[in-house]
Amino acid sequence: MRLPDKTTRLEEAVAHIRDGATIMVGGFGVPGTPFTLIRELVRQGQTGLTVIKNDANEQDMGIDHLLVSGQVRKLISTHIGLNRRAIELLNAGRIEVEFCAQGILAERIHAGGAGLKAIVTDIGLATELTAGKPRVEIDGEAAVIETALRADVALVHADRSDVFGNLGYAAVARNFNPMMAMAADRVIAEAETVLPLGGLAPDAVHTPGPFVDHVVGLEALSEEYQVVRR
Amino acid sequence: MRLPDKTTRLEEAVAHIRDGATIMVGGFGVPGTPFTLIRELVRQGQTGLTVIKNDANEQDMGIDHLLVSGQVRKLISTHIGLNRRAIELLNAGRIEVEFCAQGILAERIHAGGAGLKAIVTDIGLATELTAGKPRVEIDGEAAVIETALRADVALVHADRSDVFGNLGYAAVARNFNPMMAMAADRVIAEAETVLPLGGLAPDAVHTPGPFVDHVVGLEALSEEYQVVRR
Amino acid sequence: MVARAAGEIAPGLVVNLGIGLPTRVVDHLSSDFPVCLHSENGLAGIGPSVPFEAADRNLIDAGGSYVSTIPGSAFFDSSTSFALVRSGRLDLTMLGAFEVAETGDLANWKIPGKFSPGVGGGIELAQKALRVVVLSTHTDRQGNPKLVKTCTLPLTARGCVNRIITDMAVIDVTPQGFALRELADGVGVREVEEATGAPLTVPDGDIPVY
Amino acid sequence: MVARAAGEIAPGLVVNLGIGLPTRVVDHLSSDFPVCLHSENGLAGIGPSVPFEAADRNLIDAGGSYVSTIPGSAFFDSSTSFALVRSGRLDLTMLGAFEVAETGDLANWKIPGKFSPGVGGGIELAQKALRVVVLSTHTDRQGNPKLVKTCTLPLTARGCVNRIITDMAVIDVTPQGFALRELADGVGVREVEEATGAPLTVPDGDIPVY
Repeated sequence: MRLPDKTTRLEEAVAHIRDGATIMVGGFGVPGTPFTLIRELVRQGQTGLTVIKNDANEQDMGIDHLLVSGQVRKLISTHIGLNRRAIELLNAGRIEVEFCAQGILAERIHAGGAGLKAIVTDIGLATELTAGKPRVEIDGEAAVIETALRADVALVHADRSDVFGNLGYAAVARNFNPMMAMAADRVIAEAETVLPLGGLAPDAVHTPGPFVDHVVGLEALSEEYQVVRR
Repeated sequence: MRLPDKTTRLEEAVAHIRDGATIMVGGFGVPGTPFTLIRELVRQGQTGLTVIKNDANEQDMGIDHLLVSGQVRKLISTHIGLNRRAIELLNAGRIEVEFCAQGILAERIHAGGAGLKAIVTDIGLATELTAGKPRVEIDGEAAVIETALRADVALVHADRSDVFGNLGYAAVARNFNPMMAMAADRVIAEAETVLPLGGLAPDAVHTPGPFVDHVVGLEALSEEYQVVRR
Repeated sequence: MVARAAGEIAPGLVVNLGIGLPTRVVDHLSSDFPVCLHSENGLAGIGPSVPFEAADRNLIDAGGSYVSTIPGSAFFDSSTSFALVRSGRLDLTMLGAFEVAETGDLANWKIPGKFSPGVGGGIELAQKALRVVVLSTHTDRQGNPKLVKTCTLPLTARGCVNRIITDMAVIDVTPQGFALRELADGVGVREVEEATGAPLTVPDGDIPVY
Repeated sequence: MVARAAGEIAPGLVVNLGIGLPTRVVDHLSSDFPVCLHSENGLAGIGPSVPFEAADRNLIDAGGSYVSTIPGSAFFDSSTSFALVRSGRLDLTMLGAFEVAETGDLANWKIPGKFSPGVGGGIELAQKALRVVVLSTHTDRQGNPKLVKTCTLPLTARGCVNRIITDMAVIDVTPQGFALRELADGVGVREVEEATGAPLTVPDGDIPVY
């Protein structure tokens, strides 16, 4: 038995995204955002996308490019406060934004990756974020049903990958990437280093290879990946 | 800032378990079963326990000792077929056994550790395992609500731990341990090696220290931990 | 029959081989064959079995056999392991059966009156693997057919079985019920029909033999 | 006020310091103080902040500041990070506020009419931390009280606030409503009462000053 090689060219991997697709994009701020995959998606120009991402990056970075190019119909996110342009587009009615509590977004994606239908939680019961969502009682206490989230394609950023798609993340660049890498019909991982089979110790793997469809090696890291001076 | 030391003597750690407690016990077969913590629990003799564990180990191993000693009132498990004595005790009505699909047990414990109320799944809809559980429709499809599981105390086995309780597991000894180590009010980890702070790389931690209350270093590994000749 | 079952494993798949007969399918794959074997206790990329003397106490498969890793293997927890099963990442599972109905219903975990020790991960494998192949004798020890119109035993999952490989034949579950695809060497169509408890669609012309 | 807030952190706790004022509380802890600081983007055991020149591009806190690790730090994903928050493992969080009601209701994420950029992890921190301390000016920029009988702004969580530390006083939320505990240096009881939009229980005798 030998594990297959999933290394794929950038253009080819991203070409699997269709107009109207729902895509998950890893990252929390800069760390873990797959800037190279996003740039290629901007270049290819698929439209009508629903994007699930923790935040909207900052202006001129990451998914802001997708917002500017008009490729995004809807954004499911937890906080877009660092991107003034995203706020303007939302206010102008040019994108729809659905907000979700951050950890509940993580668990809805986990549930999607785990093949569950939904989770039940009391988070946000006092807030408008749960308005209109179905309620249920668990042990006599009120709770809300939050449906699982899945995507057609997930774009994740890894520090390291072997050719089978076993992934390792660096520091807090992990964030939403592991859950997203389990919750999409097609998972595309960009990796700063691509290792041969056996290059990652089996107990040091953060995302197991069977969840990953394409490994795209990064030849250079653009300015977007670097330390941001504020 | 400095992280606190949670190393605890075996007797003292296990003494936190009360009569009537619900306890989770890690392990899938031999790997990952905290044999030393279980032996101490047998020695201390707390009774009326509800035990949540993937399997019932084998005769004269692991939680079989707790069954024989009559300390267990109820077992929540996925499969007890390798322990003939557990089957006899069940047939004799001396213990109650609640069966759960294996991955759903894992997710119910994950949900408990994640502070959720329940998960919603279509697993087991055709089986008696979901009989009597509340149904709900998600996107027009039938599903069952499986409540989250938490315990008073979780007993887990780690290959390595630092004194703060950051844990690392060996090979398939991981299994249910990471979920259980998040889903109990008090988590007791036995570890084959106890390292100083900094002994585990931050991105090689399988269970983060904030979830763990007590670290018990193992001085020697009993026969139960060894390779079983079948 | 086990060798025939190995033919179900196309290159590149993620496969879970159930306890018992299915486990032995791996012996019929070449060491260079590109496949990822999954074990529900937390391993993707199972390597060859290991004898007692060379075993790692922390490295068993879900059936309790000592196994090894191969380059690219990964360990993970039980939540992740079944996430893989339930979310459509398990291309194929091979399972045993007590009964398979012509609708694809599977019963393989409990016989009422006899004690059942629990289903383990069986429901999830049957219900969620993208393809379910049953590997079983054609009849039970009393000679009763295991392929039936309707299961009488408690179900594992509904409509989940795609193909049955037995000591007599390869039979697919189709919208029209059971369809004969191949015959074991030396077995005739009439024999298979008599050993099957539901109507069997038999193709025109030559039937491949394995 | 920030120094006083640091006094809330007992040895051995797991603590999340919200964005803004609360983040600065860490400057008032000694480098040897036993505490585990948590950042919701996936870090337990936050070390000192790091200047731009020495920053690791993959090591920020949830507010976007470059930070460091300490011996025993651990990285984890967002699911695990909020599992810690929601399951009772976060002993204390310090948050900002627009309004705190005498029932402990908190509003700190949205002002209707103004745009809100989303709540991030704020609901979960407020609703599930074992102890919630609000760190805030006593009144808003227009001089209106932030401590009120009933919140008029959209709630973050109900009945979650245990204590409020302001530039004027330390006030606890009790079953009887707001209770004055301490006064800032140079501030009188009458001043605090006038700046508070709900009844304030004032203790007999000397009131500690910070």
